[in-house]
Amino acid sequence: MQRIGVFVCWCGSNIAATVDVKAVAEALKSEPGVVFSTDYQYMCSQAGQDLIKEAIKEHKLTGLVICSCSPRMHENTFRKVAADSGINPYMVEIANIREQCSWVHKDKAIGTEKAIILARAAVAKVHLNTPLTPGESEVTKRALVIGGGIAGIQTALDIADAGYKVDIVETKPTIGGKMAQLDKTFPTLDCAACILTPKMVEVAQNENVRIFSYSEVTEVGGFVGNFTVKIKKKARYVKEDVCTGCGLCTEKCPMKKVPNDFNLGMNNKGAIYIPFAQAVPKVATIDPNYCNMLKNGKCGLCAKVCTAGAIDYTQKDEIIEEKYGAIVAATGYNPISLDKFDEFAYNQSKDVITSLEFERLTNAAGPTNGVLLRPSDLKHPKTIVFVQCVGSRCSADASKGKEYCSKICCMYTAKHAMLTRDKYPDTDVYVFYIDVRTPGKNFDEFYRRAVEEYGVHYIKGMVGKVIPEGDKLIVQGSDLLDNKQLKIEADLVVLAAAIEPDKSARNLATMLTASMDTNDFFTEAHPKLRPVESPTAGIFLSGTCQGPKDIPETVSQAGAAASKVIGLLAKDKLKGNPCVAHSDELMCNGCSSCERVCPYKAITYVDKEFRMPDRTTKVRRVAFVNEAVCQGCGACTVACPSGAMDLKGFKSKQIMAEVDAICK
Amino acid sequence: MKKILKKNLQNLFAAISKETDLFLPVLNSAKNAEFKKWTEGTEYSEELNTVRSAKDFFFPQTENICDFKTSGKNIEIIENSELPENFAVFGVRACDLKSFEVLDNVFLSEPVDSFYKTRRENAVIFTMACNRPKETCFCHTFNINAADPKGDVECFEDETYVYLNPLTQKGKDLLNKVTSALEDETEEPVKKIKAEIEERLKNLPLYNLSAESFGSDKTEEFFNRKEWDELSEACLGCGTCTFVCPTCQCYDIKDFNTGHGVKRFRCWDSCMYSDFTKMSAGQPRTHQKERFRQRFMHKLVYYPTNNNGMFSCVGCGRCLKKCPISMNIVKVIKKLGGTANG
Amino acid sequence: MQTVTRNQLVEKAKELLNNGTVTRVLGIKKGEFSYDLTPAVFTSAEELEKEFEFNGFAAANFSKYLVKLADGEGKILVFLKPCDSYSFNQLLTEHRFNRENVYAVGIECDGFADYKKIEEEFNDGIKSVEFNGEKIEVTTLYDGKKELAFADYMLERCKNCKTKKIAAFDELLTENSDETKNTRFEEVEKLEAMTPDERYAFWRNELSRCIRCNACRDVCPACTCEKCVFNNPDSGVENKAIQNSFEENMFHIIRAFHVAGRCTDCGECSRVCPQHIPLHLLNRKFIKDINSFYGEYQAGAEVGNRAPLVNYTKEDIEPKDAVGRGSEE
Amino acid sequence: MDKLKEQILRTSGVNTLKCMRCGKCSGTCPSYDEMEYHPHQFVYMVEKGEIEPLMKSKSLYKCLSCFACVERCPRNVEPAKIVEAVRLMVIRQQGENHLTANDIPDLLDEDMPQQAIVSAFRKYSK
Amino acid sequence: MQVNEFKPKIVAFCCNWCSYAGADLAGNNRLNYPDNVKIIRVPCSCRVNPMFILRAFQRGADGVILCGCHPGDCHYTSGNYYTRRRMALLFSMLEYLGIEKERTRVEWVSAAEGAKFSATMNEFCEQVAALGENKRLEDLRCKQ
Repeated sequence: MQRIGVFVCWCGSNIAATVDVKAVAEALKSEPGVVFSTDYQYMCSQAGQDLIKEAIKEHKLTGLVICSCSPRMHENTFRKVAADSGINPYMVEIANIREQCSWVHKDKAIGTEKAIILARAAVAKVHLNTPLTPGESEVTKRALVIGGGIAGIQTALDIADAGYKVDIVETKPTIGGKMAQLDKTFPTLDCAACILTPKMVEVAQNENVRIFSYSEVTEVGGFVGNFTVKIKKKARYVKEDVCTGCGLCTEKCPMKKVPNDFNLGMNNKGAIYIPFAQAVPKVATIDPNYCNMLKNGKCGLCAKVCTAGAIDYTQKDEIIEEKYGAIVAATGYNPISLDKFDEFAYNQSKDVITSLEFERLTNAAGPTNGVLLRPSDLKHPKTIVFVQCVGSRCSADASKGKEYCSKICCMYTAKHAMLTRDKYPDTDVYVFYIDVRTPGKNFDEFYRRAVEEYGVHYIKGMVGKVIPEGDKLIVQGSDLLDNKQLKIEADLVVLAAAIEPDKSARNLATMLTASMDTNDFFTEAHPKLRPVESPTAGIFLSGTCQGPKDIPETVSQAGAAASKVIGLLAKDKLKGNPCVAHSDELMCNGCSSCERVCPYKAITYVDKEFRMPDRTTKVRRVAFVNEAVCQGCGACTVACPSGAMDLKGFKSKQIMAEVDAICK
Repeated sequence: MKKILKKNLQNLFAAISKETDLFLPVLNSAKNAEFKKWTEGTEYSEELNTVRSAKDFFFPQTENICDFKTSGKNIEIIENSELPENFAVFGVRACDLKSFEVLDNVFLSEPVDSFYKTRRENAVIFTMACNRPKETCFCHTFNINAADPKGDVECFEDETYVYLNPLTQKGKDLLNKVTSALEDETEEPVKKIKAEIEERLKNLPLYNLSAESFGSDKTEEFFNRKEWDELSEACLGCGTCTFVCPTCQCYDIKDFNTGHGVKRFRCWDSCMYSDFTKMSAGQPRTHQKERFRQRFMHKLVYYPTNNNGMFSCVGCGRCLKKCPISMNIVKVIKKLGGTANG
Repeated sequence: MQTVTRNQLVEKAKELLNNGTVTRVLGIKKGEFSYDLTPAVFTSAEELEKEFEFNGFAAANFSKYLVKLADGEGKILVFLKPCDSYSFNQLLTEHRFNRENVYAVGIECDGFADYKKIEEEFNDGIKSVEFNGEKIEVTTLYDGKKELAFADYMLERCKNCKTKKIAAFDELLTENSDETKNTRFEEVEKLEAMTPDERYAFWRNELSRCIRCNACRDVCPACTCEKCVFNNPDSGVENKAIQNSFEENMFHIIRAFHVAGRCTDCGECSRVCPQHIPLHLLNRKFIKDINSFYGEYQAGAEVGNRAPLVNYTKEDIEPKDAVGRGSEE
Repeated sequence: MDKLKEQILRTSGVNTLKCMRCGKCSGTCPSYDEMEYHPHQFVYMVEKGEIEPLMKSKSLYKCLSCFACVERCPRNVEPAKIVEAVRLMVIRQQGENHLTANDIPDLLDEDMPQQAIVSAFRKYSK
Repeated sequence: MQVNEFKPKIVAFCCNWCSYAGADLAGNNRLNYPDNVKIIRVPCSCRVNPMFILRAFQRGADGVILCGCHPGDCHYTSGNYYTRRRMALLFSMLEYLGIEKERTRVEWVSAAEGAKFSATMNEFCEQVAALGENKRLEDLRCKQ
């Protein structure tokens, strides 16, 4: 039997004006188990807290009921009081007689009566309370960033700067991501390489950062503070630590017909290649699908020319296992496939290109060395049509494209149009738009400049179809403001294709047990208040894997994710919430219902040997709750048909006792 | 011997009801018979077995023992005062009547169960001979004669009449109060009915079933028989057999917290349940086989051992119809009792 | 009348015993009468020959026994009727037995007879029941022979048979069929069409007969809990007997809720209820609601399916729109 | 007025509110120049309830029902079904058949497949 | 008005993160609702077992309302989605058994919706009061 003390707070007149606090204290004295009951003006004040402490000592209390304001206000205060006096903090219950009683009722008799009932319910619950101790777990002081684009790089740098070890895993042979492929960046038009490559170098040289390029995450286990991750380092057939990045091999490679994916296939490279001049790590990689040596053992030229002796045709994939305290997903985006948009003739004409391809065409390091030439005949295009919202903002039942706005297209299209007019003033540039969306610092000004200063023709309407005719492209579209159908003879058509999360994200989300929305963007723990955290503890989100973003947004989110990671790694131990689910193994059926509803994948199943009532032993499949992962929602407790699963601090019996007391 | 035209039975029921509460078998919406209190228009059912036996009248499924009323830190004890005054039950079959005897041995021996005793004393039992015994009937195995049902008032029926023969003082007293509804009759028609019934009983498929090999002090002979494994293997551990059985008498005493006190009640328990007689150290019978064996050993060996050889089965056949897996005492008797069993 | 014959099953069982595929056979043993059949385990050809029975009353669902029996030595042979096969899959989904230890032979089903209905037909003892094609020949004790049409005396669940498709098997003894019927919700619809008062009266009448014998629970292949909440003094709802209408309602609501989304509608609960309470009408209400709220779902159709109550979509119906929807349709 | 709109929405099964005014339907329409009201206008005017001008317009018979607008609409609005619905509403009125049997001989032309005439007759008449 | 004399007992299960906070906000803003509404705090609406709801009726409640975060806003991401399914089915079943559907309700109340909390409670109380005492799911043993 508990020895319960009841403490009724006046909260000045906040409670006392509508609740007869003395009557409440008096009434509670006759409740079974209550050995002390009193009232005081401000229970949360130092004097009030001392009063509680003294009563605990004097009456040897084992449980406390505080009738006061909302537990959301002072539950922690009173728990601390209990802990200071040697009572487990979870032996405290609050009866909310302010927000949910005195403040909503006017009649004192009514308020008093309700306060007594609320206090009784709290007493009934305390009777069944048991001391709870939060579980503790160690934190591995190392973070993993998955994805080496600008988001991943920035996150890694910020974490590393705070003094924590961090690893980047990038599937491509180099870090840099999409930003490395861009020419200029809006709205300031700095060159992407000029601002990105120093960061790439910085991250490579930071002693706290390790970069696993040409690598993939294959397995993730564990939980917040204690993840175990397997990383597959794919064989690049070049010793990373030996290669000097001189590039001689890439020049000598006789196989010249490998589509250069860095330039989106618009030109070719060798079977051994370095993606671009500022690649990090700057080492060569052999593409096993094209290398003659690897395919049929003939050639070996690169090994011969390599003075450093870095070529190793026998290299195998390597699995690295590492422990991490936190994981950041920064898997980025890709333009969608345009296969379903035949009307734009993307697959029919080389001169219909995506905006990302346009970036490469205007980039000095691109296939045309920065001279704008159209892919089919390498002539200067004289008329260029840009089409916005290709595959964005489609309704779900249109069954092609994405429902969301890709967010960055309006701005980069304005940038492309403006730069084209700047460099090639004799070019006519048309932009078909549905809406021009330019929220952002200096964004609309930028767009207006494209129109006003550079004479880009913005047409409100959409292109219906593109018809290749000779060396021209007939762009048929509507001009809604003029109520006309236009037919523009263009030399080049640039499609602002929608962007979508990288395909690897889906698989990764499963491994991380992080949730995704229907578009395969990672979901946040809270859309407003926890936008860089995944609902799964210890998993953080950086960049476009969470939703379409431009570079400044990506960088700021990357920093935010890093600060969350730092906050986690700064802790030596993680204290859990002790109000977690607990399964009574003897009653557990092993049916997996709880596992299925757990939003945190905190429940796993183990085969365990049990001594049965008939003295035999039996191996049974039973649920095991990882208390470090469980957040205590209680979904499992209702899913469990046998009632084996219960929630500490909110046990079924406790809640029913409250129900009983309230309904009495 | 009295008689009444069947079509006038309602008059008799009305007359009895004036004197005392009257219960009789009535068909419910599921076309099963159950004992119900007679009120105007309640039709008597000739159905042989009610789903629940007539033991309910003396040993109901739940029964309040006492209340503990709490207010603040005080507790007040309130005795149960719900026991029925006088009442009459019409249409009890011979087997069920015999079951009262089985229960009496338990509840009326020291320490006497006062609730049971009061109920027994307050009841007048009208039995009814079984004109059309069913294939599941094996009362004969336990020397019960469905043609001679006994009770306070013994009744017989033919196409047109119900004949009533009071046997005890209670029975005579009650019949005397309702004579206006009845006519006098000789023994003759009843003799004819009895002879017919006896002939019918002989032709029942289980007529020759014998429990002779069981009985007092046979524990060692039967307890370790390997057939128990096979007999019990399909048992689901539900309580159907025990709840429809007229002789099962086990109960549990439980407390129900009402929020302002405790209601202490007893309710039927079943030896088939895994938590039957559970104690702090666990259950004595941990396996369904042991629980299954307990039930039949009790009916056929333990009870006779303690009660001068009387079996605690009356052959009513309810368990034969109701067991979800159709395991029953007849199968047990046949399996363990050897080939001589019918 | 079953197309599958006893002899076919016995032959198949003997074959699988002899070639070592299985060590035990889960089947049905003869009783005193044609209808009192008891599930049993057979281990030899002799036993099978002597005691194995399969007739129009052999309705028991075998799947639940596997929870207990699939632990033994060697594989056990189970004959799965369509109904049993769904329970079989559902139990596998819930990891209740080891599939490796079971050899399942699918058998087609033509429905089973309801002894209670046959018995109701005569105020008489029944000496024997013979199944003969579409006919049932009943020999009564006092009134001689009667002939009944099998179709009129089927179990409710067979009359409204949801499907004849066998969802799980290692081997099929007979053809698998895709035949389905959609009449099983008619009774539920009738109830939904009533006024709340009528429904309340209906259920009071039905549930007040309950004697809490637990037969429905203990026969139910979805009720395989290590410890039922109603037996667990710590659950807060434990009780051994029903004391009043509340407890009648509570037991059946909680039981139906616990099996909601997991119930395959095998109909065993109603078949074994000694008081003939139409318990399937509770389970079917849940099934009907689940189908109409969340899309057609048949528990046990496939192993590993996510039951509707441990699943959700963001667009699910709101409770206020769901309640009473059945009666408005 | 509202009744007309309601009827059109019902017969066409189109939700005009889904339109985001991109104009792709009109951008893609092969009969654009023949039409007084263009596909996007059909959607917008029905949305606004301006049905009568549409009913009077010859545009109804200029639509080829090629369904390019339906195919390419990113919002799955299906403008051609709106055109169809307005046309149906017109020809279902007494005496409003756009093509009568008497008109057919004049239309006969060696180059025109007879099927086209039959289908036009079906489409433009009750 | 005899009917208005009846004060139904209402149990409100509120999730800690949204609805309980919403109730607090109603208090902060002094938005009245009947005193016969008593709140039980649960971490998430998905903690509420149908057994608790039946228990409340057994113990004398005349109405039970369950409040949680709006779908999509669950603190635990998906708890209230499960609640929604469970309660849709449970309440539908209660209705099927002839128990007045007006006695049960699920309402999504965010931490910002103090006004909605108060309005909902007022309306629910009125609705239950109109039905009168809970007779169909009562347990007479628990009544004084």
